[in-house]
Amino acid sequence: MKVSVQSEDFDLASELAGFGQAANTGATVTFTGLVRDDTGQLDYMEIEHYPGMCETAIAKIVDDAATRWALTDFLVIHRYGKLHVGTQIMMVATAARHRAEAFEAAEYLMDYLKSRAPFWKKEVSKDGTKAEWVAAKDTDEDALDRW
Amino acid sequence: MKVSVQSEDFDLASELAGFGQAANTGATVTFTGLVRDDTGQLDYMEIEHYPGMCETAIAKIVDDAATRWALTDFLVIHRYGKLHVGTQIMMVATAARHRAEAFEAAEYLMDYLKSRAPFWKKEVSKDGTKAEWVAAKDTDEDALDRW
Amino acid sequence: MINVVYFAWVRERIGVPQEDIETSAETVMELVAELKSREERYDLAFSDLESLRVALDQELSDFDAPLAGVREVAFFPPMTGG
Amino acid sequence: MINVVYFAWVRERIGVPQEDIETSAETVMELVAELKSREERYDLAFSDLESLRVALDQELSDFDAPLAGVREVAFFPPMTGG
Repeated sequence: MKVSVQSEDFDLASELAGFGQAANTGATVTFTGLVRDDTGQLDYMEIEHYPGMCETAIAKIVDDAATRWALTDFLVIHRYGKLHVGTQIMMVATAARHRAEAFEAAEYLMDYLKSRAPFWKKEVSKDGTKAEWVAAKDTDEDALDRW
Repeated sequence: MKVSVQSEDFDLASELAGFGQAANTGATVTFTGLVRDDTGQLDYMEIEHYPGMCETAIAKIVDDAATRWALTDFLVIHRYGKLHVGTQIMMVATAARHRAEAFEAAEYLMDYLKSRAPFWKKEVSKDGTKAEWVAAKDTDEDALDRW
Repeated sequence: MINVVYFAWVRERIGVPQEDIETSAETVMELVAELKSREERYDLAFSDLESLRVALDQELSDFDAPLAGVREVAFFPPMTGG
Repeated sequence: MINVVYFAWVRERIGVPQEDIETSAETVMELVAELKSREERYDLAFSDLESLRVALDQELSDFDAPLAGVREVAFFPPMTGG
């Protein structure tokens, strides 16, 4: 039952040590988001965040998910700061009795973290000529409608 | 790109070392299935499997998923034999460019492994009086219709 | 000669994990009928075909499928992996 | 006196991450109008309210919301977490 907003990297293995150990846990799902580079031009991503609001916004999202799917455990870590290609941006983990619950809760967390947690991504290119804020996608906003 | 049918336990962390490292990977999803005990009566689960057919059936399922979602990496491990409460039964991991692809592919793998990979579960109670084959659920068969 | 293998409760009801069967059955259904007529344990195992699945040479098939060229027939309940 | 904070390109356009504003605005919209009338950089930052979000005391709100009792107003583009 952990939520963390941090600049440091995290280790999936250590984070999952002891995760979802209750006897009524039948399924755990993890999601890890990484800095992706499709073009070979990206140097790093700068993630800005709203300290304080991040924590309360994520706590609310997590509470909603835990109630809706009777999670036996959950974990959310989101980083901020300068993140190079291939590094981890964030992770969520969910534990539940059945697979559908664990999957749905993880997707719900991701959909809401994407559009309702105060983080903003800026992409900086290798030659330093481009530094652009990533625009929110309509599809990300639409994704919330399914819940 | 690994598929393994084995009796030994596995370590999520070691299995994921080096997983999804391609620069165009933006999302990885893992699912772990565990022996669950809701009533406190379960001693262990015995998983029977069809050697040979397991491997070919899983290879086909994985091929279908990798094509359908352009996965940048995947992993399937399924155990057989005597598995006590709380132990890991199986895991899948998927890596893709976007989160929706990684989630969908992992759920697809799970739905098909559930109903199309030749494994059978028997639950043995603590007092030894009950040993029952787990019945396939209609909902598991129905789950395939969404794909 | 065909190798017939059984899994889960089908194996338990028939009492052996596999056996070589001398048969002239042309389809899975004919093989099932032949086995059922042999002994009660087969009749019991094959009493409800709806709850059975069949694989021919390790690939899922159905009861109408021909047996020509098939070396291994497997009978088992619906799978419960994952 | 109200603390106004800015994030992402809103912060860049306005040029400061936060500032204390002396205002008698009763709603977010009135505060926005007041800021826009002050200097061009505000006018630029608030030119398209459709592409802006507002939080009052660290909770998402909307432009019609009253400012009574609010200590911190934040303006930022749609979030891109995850």
